Amino acid sequence: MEPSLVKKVLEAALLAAREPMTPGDMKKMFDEDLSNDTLRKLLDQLREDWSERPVELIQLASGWRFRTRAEYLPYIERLNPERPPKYSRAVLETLAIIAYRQPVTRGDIEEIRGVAVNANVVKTLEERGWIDVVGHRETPGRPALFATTKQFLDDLGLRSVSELPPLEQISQTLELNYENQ
Amino acid sequence: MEPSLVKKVLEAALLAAREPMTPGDMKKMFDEDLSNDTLRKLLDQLREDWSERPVELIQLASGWRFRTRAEYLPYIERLNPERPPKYSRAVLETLAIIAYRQPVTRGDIEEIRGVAVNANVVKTLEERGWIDVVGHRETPGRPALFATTKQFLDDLGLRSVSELPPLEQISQTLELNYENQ
Amino acid sequence: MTVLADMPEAAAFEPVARIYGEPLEHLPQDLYIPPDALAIMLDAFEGPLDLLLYLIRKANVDILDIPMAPLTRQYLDYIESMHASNLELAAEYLVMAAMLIEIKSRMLLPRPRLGENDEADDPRAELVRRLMEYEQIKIAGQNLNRMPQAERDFFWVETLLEKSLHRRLPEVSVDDLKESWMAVVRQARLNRNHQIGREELSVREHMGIILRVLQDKGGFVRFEHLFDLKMGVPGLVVHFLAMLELGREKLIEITQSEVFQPIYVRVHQGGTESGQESA
Repeated sequence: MEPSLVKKVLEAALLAAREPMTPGDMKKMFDEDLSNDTLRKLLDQLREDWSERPVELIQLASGWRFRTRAEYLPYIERLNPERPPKYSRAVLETLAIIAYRQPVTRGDIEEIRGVAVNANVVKTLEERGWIDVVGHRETPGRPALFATTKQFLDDLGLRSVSELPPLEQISQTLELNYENQ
Repeated sequence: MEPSLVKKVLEAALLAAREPMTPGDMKKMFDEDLSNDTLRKLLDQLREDWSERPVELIQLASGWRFRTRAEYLPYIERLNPERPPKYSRAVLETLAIIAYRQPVTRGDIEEIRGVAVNANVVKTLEERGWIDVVGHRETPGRPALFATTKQFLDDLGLRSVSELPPLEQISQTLELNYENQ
Repeated sequence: MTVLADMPEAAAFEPVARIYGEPLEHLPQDLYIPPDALAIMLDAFEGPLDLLLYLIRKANVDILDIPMAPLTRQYLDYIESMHASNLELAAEYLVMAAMLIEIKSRMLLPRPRLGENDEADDPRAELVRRLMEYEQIKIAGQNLNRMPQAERDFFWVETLLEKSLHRRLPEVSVDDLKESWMAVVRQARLNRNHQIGREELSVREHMGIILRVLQDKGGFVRFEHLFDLKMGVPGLVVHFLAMLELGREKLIEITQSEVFQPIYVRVHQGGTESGQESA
């Protein structure tokens, strides 16, 4: 099969995909074996082909997918006045603790934040599909251990948790903090 | 706003749309008024831009949408394979008789199978492009003579009919089967 | 402005509170915050650690060297004022107050000497650790919020996949054909009314090829035009045999008017039906 046709098939499939596509999925579409190298090269070419267009191909935790570039959002969002929820600080901080310290129990989260965790905060994150229970800690009460999901990474355009922005060094005085900003 | 930017916004929105987009939807994205003429021109240009790509911009009853071109569906379908449809026994046997005994008339087939040949069976094979009429036998009624086509060979991965399993071998297998029974 | 850097974003943009009817646009920048203001601002804090962090950052002190006395005093003042304004006071704030007082009292006591090189434990160490960890997470949360998010900052591309555009056709393998043929033969054996003999397949195939060519050329072709040297010798022989077989089965006529004249092959014009194809 011509590489140019392979590339077109990949493009068609990626544009139509409802989920990110793994290299395994992509290979399934072809009779002949596609080496990881070849596949990677074609995907890089595709990404290049699309570099000037309003849509970009990105690699995520669970595979590859096309998404609209950020600069077009202001137009597209006018179509759907219903804005996605803005998360409260409580939700964002809880998410940050789970993302950076996972797996953690609700008790761990309360310990770091110094306040009780509202059940709605956890529910909000679970319903968004960004966190789930990955086990239980073997301590009294067997508290649930929370971790972030692949969807969380996908929705933030990340391939892995290690791509999260590194935790900032906390400056010891305000001046330092100011200079860093 | 530059027409080229308007076009890019349209492209991004159409690619991300879950539903066909109406001209009304499209206009909503822009502050300035977009005339129907301009919009139509931009959409035609977009369609043209995509004419060589594996996805096409189409106008449906309810609006515009990008759609995967039909020729890429066979590849994409392998991702979620459904059970392949099957030919009935009558179709397969008729095909086998035509393949092994070509050229044959419908009468020949009926004689060999011992049952009448349904017109749909022949139609199915003709529509598939696997058999066609190569002449007529000069007997009363001038019955059509059927033979297999080149496409039949291609679809079965054969170079010539002589690559079909030889009848002799089949007979032997049959004998063996009988003996074993 | 630096003071505000640590304030919750919402507090920085909207009037923080109204004090005696006057809108408070920004958090006060001196060390002292009117308790009324703080009480109302409390909603802007995510708990006692957040409040403490704010107080420390606002006082512009080294977080590793927290002046416990003023910090505790100020914290307790606020708790007192909140209490007085009859606000629901979260237990966490009281726990933190207790912790602050404990640290402060331990700092008043002489510290036990552990050894020449060991530094004595600073009673504030645990508080500092928690404050720094909390601040880190607080910033991380803000950073997460700034990252592009699906449906908020971008959309996934999803073009229409119209499966009905592609009708899947049954696949047939050579084995299927063989099976079917065997079924036919078995049936024929049972019926005993048909003889299935050995067939030379390639001859049969070439019979079809010749008929097809004749059909395309209007039923009349010169003998040599039916042969393609590319077939190779075995192919040519089979082709010739196929032609003879077609003649034998009266499907074609092979004619030559005279010796050395061109030989013509034509579709058999049976006498059965009168010339319906006389074009």
